[in-house]
Amino acid sequence: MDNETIIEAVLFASGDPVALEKLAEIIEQDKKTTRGILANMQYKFEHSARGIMLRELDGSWQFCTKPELDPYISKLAAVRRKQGLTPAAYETLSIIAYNQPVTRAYIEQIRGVNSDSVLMTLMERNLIREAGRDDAPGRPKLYETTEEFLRVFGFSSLKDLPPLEMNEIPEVIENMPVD
Amino acid sequence: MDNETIIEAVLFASGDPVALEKLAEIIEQDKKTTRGILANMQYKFEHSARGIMLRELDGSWQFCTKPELDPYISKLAAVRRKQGLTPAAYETLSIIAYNQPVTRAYIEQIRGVNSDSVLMTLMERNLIREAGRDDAPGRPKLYETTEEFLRVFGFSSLKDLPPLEMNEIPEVIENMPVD
Amino acid sequence: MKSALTDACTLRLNNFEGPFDLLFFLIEKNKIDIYDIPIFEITEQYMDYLAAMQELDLEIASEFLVMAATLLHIKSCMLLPKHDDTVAEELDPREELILKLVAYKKYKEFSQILKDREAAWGRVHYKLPEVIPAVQYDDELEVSPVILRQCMVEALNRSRQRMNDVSKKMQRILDHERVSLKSKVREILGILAKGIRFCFSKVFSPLTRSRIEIATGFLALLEVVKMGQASVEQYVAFGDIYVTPEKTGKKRDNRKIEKKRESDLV
Repeated sequence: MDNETIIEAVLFASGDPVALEKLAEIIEQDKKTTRGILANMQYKFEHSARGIMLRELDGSWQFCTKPELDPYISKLAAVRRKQGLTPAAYETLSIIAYNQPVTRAYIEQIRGVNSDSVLMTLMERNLIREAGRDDAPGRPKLYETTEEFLRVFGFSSLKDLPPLEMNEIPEVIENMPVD
Repeated sequence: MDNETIIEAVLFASGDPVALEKLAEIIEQDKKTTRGILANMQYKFEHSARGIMLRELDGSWQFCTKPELDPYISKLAAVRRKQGLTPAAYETLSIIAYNQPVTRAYIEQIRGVNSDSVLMTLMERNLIREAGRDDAPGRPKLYETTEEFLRVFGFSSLKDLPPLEMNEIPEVIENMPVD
Repeated sequence: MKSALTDACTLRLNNFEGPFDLLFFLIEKNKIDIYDIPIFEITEQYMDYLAAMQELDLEIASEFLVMAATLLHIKSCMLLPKHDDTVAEELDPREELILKLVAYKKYKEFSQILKDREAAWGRVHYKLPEVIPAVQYDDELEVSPVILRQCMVEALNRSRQRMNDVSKKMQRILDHERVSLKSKVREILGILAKGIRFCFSKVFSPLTRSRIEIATGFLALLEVVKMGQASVEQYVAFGDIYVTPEKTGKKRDNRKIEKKRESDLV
């Protein structure tokens, strides 16, 4: 049985993202070979008249429809659209994405404003989660982004974040007193 | 936008069967043309290395995985009970791993007990296999470890075996008379 | 009395995320180079905003007031004459604020990227998972390379121990044989003590004794002869061996003992 055929069936049936390890186990190949097969499939789906495409999400793989077909899918039924975030939420999410895991104090230092309620909102939306505690005095909570964050913003992994030209931001920031 | 592309995306996103009328409305074609497109798609999916196929159900259309791929899909939901090896199996496997290829007599020489059944078990689990015959009198069978052995222990090759200390290398054993 | 500025900005007042956001808005509005902020103008505009907020009875968050204080402080620093000529380069009092603003700007820009990406990726759709019945599958082995190594080492150690045990057993067999040899010597001496000449094959007969006993008996006989307790005769090769008690031997032994005592006394 062809490996691409098997992967297509498995990912279709799953609906949810399937871990690379699991796919490798199913097609009885090593992880590297499996990743190669997936990359090849991804390219083929992308560059052919297919309605669906293959996306990687933090080491797991999933099918989704191509964005340009959204108008047709919308005709199928009322597609429930999630409400966008507030500017404060995007701002906070940006800071967490690039500095994770990060404390609330650090976020507030950059934003210059209390960020308690916006952190709550991001947690409720499952875009961030707590990630243990910092070693600093008071052992403040740390925050990091979730897989949902990658999904919503279309990143395969955190490595996909566009580089912030941080060279313009001198190290003063790093030495900034926290609170 | 290609009609087949649209239909693929719509049926994928739906999951449930979609009525022919609805599909015709979405691609802005009459029912007859739409049915023709669907029949053509159905043929193509059926006769190519696709993991999914198109099924008509009482005037509605739906994607589903091909039945022959069921064993692979079952693996997705497979609950794997983790199981260890018995001490006898571990011991025998370690002697084979570090000294392969080896005869049964050699293994029994070190273990001091009959190792017939434990060798059978290891063969059944595909952790060892026969590797020809020794030149010694009686031409006894030789045993070696398999790829499955490498896989379950997470080794890339036999070079990954944790090294033995000099004083742990069985130099005495080599000079031992075999039976 | 409401100023024109108040009117223009009423709608935005509540929307500033914080003092940086407000400062950033002013910089953009005035098309100012962020690295060369005209601190007098910016401070003035910033204070106007706070005044407008006050007029509108909006609660002014403490962070806005802290920033106002910071701006006023920077302004006063810049007003002070630079009296010390020896310091080649005075630290620009605006520097810390600028750095913070630059950092803030980066994240603000990325916010927009996130917003755009969210819109784009909100247009992809996923399929609901199928119901896949759970099945018990082949057991996955849970093994450890460390245990594998440990097993090898332990097997070898046990194997070595066993070999030592084997040599001990051999020693015990030898010890046992030695005892046996002594007993055979005693047995022969017992017969000789009766002053009887006897035929070896009659006493150590293959009919009543094991091969090992006969062999040990023969070794015992040689011992006895060496001790001078008996003499042996064999008339034909492989024929019967006749054993005769030797009286002199005992005397020789006694003499030896006496000599030893004398030497002890010296």
